[in-house]
Amino acid sequence: MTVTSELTEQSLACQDVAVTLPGASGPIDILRDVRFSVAKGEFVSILGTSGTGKTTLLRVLGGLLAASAGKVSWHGVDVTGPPAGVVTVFQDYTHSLLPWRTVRRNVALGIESQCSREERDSRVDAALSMVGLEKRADEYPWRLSGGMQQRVQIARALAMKPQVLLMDEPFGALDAMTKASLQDQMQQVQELTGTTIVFVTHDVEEAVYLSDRVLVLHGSPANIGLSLEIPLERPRHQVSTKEDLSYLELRHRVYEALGHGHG
Amino acid sequence: MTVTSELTEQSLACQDVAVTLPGASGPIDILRDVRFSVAKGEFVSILGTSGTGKTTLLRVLGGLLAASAGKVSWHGVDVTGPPAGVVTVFQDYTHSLLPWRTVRRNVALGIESQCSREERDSRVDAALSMVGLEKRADEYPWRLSGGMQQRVQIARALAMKPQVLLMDEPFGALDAMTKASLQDQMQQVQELTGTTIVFVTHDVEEAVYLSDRVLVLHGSPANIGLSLEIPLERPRHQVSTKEDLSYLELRHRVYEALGHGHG
Amino acid sequence: SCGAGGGTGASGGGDPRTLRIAHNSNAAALPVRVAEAKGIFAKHNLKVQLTKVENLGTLPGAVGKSFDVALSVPTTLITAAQQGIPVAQVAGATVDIEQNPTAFLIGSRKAGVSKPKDLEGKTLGVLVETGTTHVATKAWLKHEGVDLSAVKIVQVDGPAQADQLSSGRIDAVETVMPFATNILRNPDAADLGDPYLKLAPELSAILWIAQRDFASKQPEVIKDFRAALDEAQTFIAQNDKEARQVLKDYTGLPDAVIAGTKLPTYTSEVRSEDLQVWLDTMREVDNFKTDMDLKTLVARQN
Amino acid sequence: MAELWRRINVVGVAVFVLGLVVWEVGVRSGLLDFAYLPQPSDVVSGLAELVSTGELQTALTHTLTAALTGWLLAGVTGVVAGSVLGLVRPVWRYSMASLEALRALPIVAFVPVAVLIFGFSAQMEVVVAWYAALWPILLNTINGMGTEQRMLESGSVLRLSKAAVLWKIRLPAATPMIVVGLRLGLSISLVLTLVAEMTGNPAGLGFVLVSKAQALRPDEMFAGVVVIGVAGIVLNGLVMGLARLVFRGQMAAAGEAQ
Amino acid sequence: MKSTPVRGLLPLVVLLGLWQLFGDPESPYFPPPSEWVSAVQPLVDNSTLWDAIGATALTFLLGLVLATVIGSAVGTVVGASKPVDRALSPSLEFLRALPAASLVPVAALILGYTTSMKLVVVVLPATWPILLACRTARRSLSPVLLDVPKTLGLSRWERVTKILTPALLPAVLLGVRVAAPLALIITLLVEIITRVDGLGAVLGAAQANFLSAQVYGLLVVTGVLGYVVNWIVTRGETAISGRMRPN
Ligand SMILES: Nc1ncnc2c1ncn2[C@@H]1O[C@H](COP(=O)(O)OP(=O)(O)OP(=O)(O)O)[C@@H](O)[C@H]1O
Ligand SMILES: Nc1ncnc2c1ncn2[C@@H]1O[C@H](COP(=O)(O)OP(=O)(O)OP(=O)(O)O)[C@@H](O)[C@H]1O
Ligand SMILES: [Mg+2]
Ligand SMILES: [Mg+2]
Repeated sequence: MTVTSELTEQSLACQDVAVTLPGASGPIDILRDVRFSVAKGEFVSILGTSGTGKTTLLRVLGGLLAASAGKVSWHGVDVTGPPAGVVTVFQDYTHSLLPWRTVRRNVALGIESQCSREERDSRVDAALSMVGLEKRADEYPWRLSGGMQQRVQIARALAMKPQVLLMDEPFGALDAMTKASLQDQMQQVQELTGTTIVFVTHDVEEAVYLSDRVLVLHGSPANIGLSLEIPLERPRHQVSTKEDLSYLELRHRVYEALGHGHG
Repeated sequence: MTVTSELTEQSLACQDVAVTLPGASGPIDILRDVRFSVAKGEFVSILGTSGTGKTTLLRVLGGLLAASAGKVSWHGVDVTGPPAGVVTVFQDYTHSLLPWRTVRRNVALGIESQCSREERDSRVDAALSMVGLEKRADEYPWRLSGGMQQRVQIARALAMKPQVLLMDEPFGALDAMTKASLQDQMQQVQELTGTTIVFVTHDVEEAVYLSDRVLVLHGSPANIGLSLEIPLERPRHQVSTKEDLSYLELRHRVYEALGHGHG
Repeated sequence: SCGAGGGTGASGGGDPRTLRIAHNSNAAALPVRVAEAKGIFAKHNLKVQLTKVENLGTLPGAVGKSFDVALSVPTTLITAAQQGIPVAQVAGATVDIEQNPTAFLIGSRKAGVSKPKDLEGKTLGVLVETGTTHVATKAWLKHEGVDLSAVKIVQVDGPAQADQLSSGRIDAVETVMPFATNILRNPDAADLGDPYLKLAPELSAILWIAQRDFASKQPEVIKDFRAALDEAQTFIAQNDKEARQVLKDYTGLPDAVIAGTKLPTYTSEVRSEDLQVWLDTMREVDNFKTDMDLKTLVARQN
Repeated sequence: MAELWRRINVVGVAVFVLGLVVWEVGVRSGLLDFAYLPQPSDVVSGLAELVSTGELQTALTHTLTAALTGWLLAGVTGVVAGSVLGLVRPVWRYSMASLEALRALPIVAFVPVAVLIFGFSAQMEVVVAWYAALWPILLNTINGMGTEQRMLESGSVLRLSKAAVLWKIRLPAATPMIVVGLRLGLSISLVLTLVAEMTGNPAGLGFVLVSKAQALRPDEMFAGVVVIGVAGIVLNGLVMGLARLVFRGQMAAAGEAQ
Repeated sequence: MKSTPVRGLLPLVVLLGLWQLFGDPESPYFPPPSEWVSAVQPLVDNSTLWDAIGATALTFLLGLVLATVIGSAVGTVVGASKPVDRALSPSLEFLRALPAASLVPVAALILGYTTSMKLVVVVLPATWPILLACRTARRSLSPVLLDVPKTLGLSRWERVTKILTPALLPAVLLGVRVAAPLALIITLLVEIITRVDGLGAVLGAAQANFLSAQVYGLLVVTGVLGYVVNWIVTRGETAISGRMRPN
């Protein structure tokens, strides 16, 4: 494993970010003083109760929303718009696919003008088979189930071969089995390509299982309450890792940080 | 507990239901020979991998989609359209809230013409506080996070005080803590009102924890592969029930039925 | 929009002996059609291109541009000239005489209109509100002591007039040939008279116009044009059947109508005195204030 | 074969024919007794006559050429200008009100002016058809440019260039709206070409209508009217068919697939 | 769509200014704007203009309202049901292409020279933009949104007032914006043809009398009329859509 050596190189720096958004009765402070950094090739998960501001934070990191204060930089470059090599997978999958394009062409959207036809086709096919949708490639997205649409969006991001992936509850609509298989795919991709991943999820086990570090957002306005290193050995396995005692211990600590007695 | 005595009265009968939907390369058989019944006041969960047809089945049960073959009846009456007293909570929460209505008015939608102003207000307030959104009542739904929108939809269904609730991954976008609290709210509601609930979820633990029976949809076209009684004592508790050995055993059997080695 | 004179002033550049002539399907244009069909123009060393345009109102602005000679009516000629459009009469077309009227005021007996005075409180359908027939009718009604403001005026296209009158949508109608024939076939219809003839015992109401410049610079051409019309007129008088065939060809009217139509009385003569009658009438009924020198409205006659 | 039957709108044609039958019965029974309003069977014989003289073919070709030319020009200018106005706020701010004012001007009143400028020509008709068809296309395009925010974010996240966002997201998303504009523009340009022919350039079907009316041949006049209506059906069918073919995904997503 | 700022009239004002500067005041066809004012003045003095505006505005507004009601109702039905759409579309397309001018005599035969005759002729073409916009919007409504009223047991009426109307309103308003000038144009056309009353009658008379300056003046009046209606509609649109969606 080369993770440790790569951890030294900083990928993301998020400095004192604050976000205020309009609300029914005046502006609401959503985030305040959010400060953390992510190393190159690191897998960081963000947890937090519903409505704390995880999506908002991810939008700021992805350059889709300007912070009201503070700044974000990727690889030393300040974020003003979506930076090159950083791809976001949205929580709201129904609106993020183009309904007039078939699944295949939705996945090709980000790469079709950058590479040759053959390369495009092979990357699209690879991405689709990674998410298990190779058979539905010529369908329109509105004919797919929720979980399938979510997977199309993941395939679209993977086909881009991004340096950085920002994923907002990407497996939220998936059953345990499909989820497990995608989790392992993600691990593999990261191992092969050294992609930096920031991952929002509600599933504590998933967060601990996948991450190098888990961040918990809390409070209102929210900031980072817990930043927990996950020093579990890689590669990890669905069965053995989850039976590991230190896994159980880490999981417990995250649950506690979330204010949840049970673990 | 009166559950056992009520179980004798049949609420839903689903007889040999088949559904065929159009696809890119001709019609696709989604469901075939789906056959089961639900007793009055029973809590039934439906599990299945992404894209098997859970949403489709729920739409048929809710009278929103006509089956290509077979029939569905509620309390002995055949379903031709959405039956009175049966309310569906949709998986696609972004599209199911009216963007031009505030949260409060979205929740009031189903009851505003049926009851007095005071009753409506008190029911709306009760439902909103049940899902923890009383403070955001005057917000428009597109200003809420995904999980919040999902909860607005749940509040809307609860405010209706339906005889039957059909819920399609209602807690999919919620964090563990909010989810646990809502699970317990559901239990309580059901205990108080005897609501019949059919619940689609991807979370096996949730299914076992909440249900009287778990159904697993599988295959293509899909039908019911497993129908498992969950004879755990009620009321159930997040900690003690989940430590119960028979709970663990039942959970294991469901995982197996889903084709998933790990439990 | 760009400035004036966007059109191509062809009459200046083109061959003056090639005349682009515009007219509508009125029988008044028959001599021109006959002259073309029977080679009379050719005999007078004129080449012609004939175009049928139903909306005569657009023509004063078009002479000198799209056309050289066009059919028009005195009221149009006078108003156009008064608004600074340089047009002049180059020939006469028809003249109404007592034995051969071409304009009609027709009442519906059912609606109780059998004399002009009955029109008060009634609806009168007219061809063109600003047209010759209506100006004449107004003068007539005024002389009969009719309160003009008590008559409701609506425009009704000639072909629809018969139905509108018999269905009671209008109570009286001003019209011309050939529509009058159809209308008068209804026993309820009361022919109240020819409005033109109420202005003068003999009056010309249709004429040929050209651009004033053209009229003054090409007296020879105009002379030949008139001579051709005269010859055509003689031909029509002598060859009724052939003439009616030409009429059918350019109007497309059904045979029965062609056979039943009484042809108007033709004249190629420029009747300045008639223009004076029209001008006086317009000043009387139309608040037409300006006095104008009628000599500028007619081409030099020799 | 079955495919062909599915494509031909049997029910639609039946309803249309039913309308004609009601008209025929109305006239025959004396319920509608007007010399000006013939019955469909007379219209058919009038039509036969128009066809046999070749008048119809020439006139129809003339009118359709003018109307379609104007419409195509309006389509191009409308979509381009609509995209610019929809996307570039300053341009919109400093010109939209002028366009709104121009839009309200009654084009019919401009026919005499158009005749002055362009003469009695097909050019004049094209200008009138263009002007009339421009507005629905322009407005629908501007409106269609208000794309769903999340789709645009997808585009920027995938680092599509501005041009690619326009070409791959905004325009396709606006397609159903633009097609509505084009359909409206098509019939409007047809109608106004006819008006231009009725009051201005004496040519084409519009002139056939007036001259047949003046010639006291309502049967032939209504034959012309029916031909125009049918041309409307056919042209619209072609536009929709073409749109379904070229913009398959967009039309399917908008529920417009056959 | 935000309501259009008035500064957008700038290009038009500049154009008219240039016309005023470089136009030939003697031109019988293209008199400069100052001439228009003096040509329309007499109509204002004897109040012909106000009566005419009143008559035209009445037909135009009533026509637009009727077209909106009919267009959105039929558009919604046709958008909801493919069989109905297929059954009606050829007949609708037929009607759509008919030239208003040739309908006037027929409408007058049946209804006489009345405001209702004008209305019939105006409503027919003004309906299409609203109908088509509404149809398209209805077609692309999310099926989930349509399931909501069903599962909540809303009555048909509630479904129309609480779901369909607000959801389709933006499309209807767009349709109205396209239809408004059409309705105005057709109103004027009918008035020019029949000279019953209204601005069209005055305009037609001015045109027949070659009073170009007055014609332009009257065109400006109609332009203002159309602009005002459009302004009102866009204001409504802004108010509604501003509440419904971000940005
Ligand atoms: N467009 C918006 N306008 C105003 N407020 C917003 C907007 N989007 C989100 N918010 C508010 O910001 C807060 C955080 O929202 P966010 O979507 O980031 O939460 P989240 O942590 O992703 O929640 P979830 O787990 O439910 O997705 C919420 O209170 C929400 O109401
Ligand atoms: N509108 C539609 N038209 C055609 N096919 C559809 C449509 N909706 C769903 N399907 C197909 O039906 C199948 C079942 O879809 P369904 O949404 O019922 O799955 P699901 O079990 O709910 O999946 P998920 O867990 O991902 O939500 C899928 O193969 C999907 O592609
Ligand atoms: Mg979120
Ligand atoms: Mg589903």
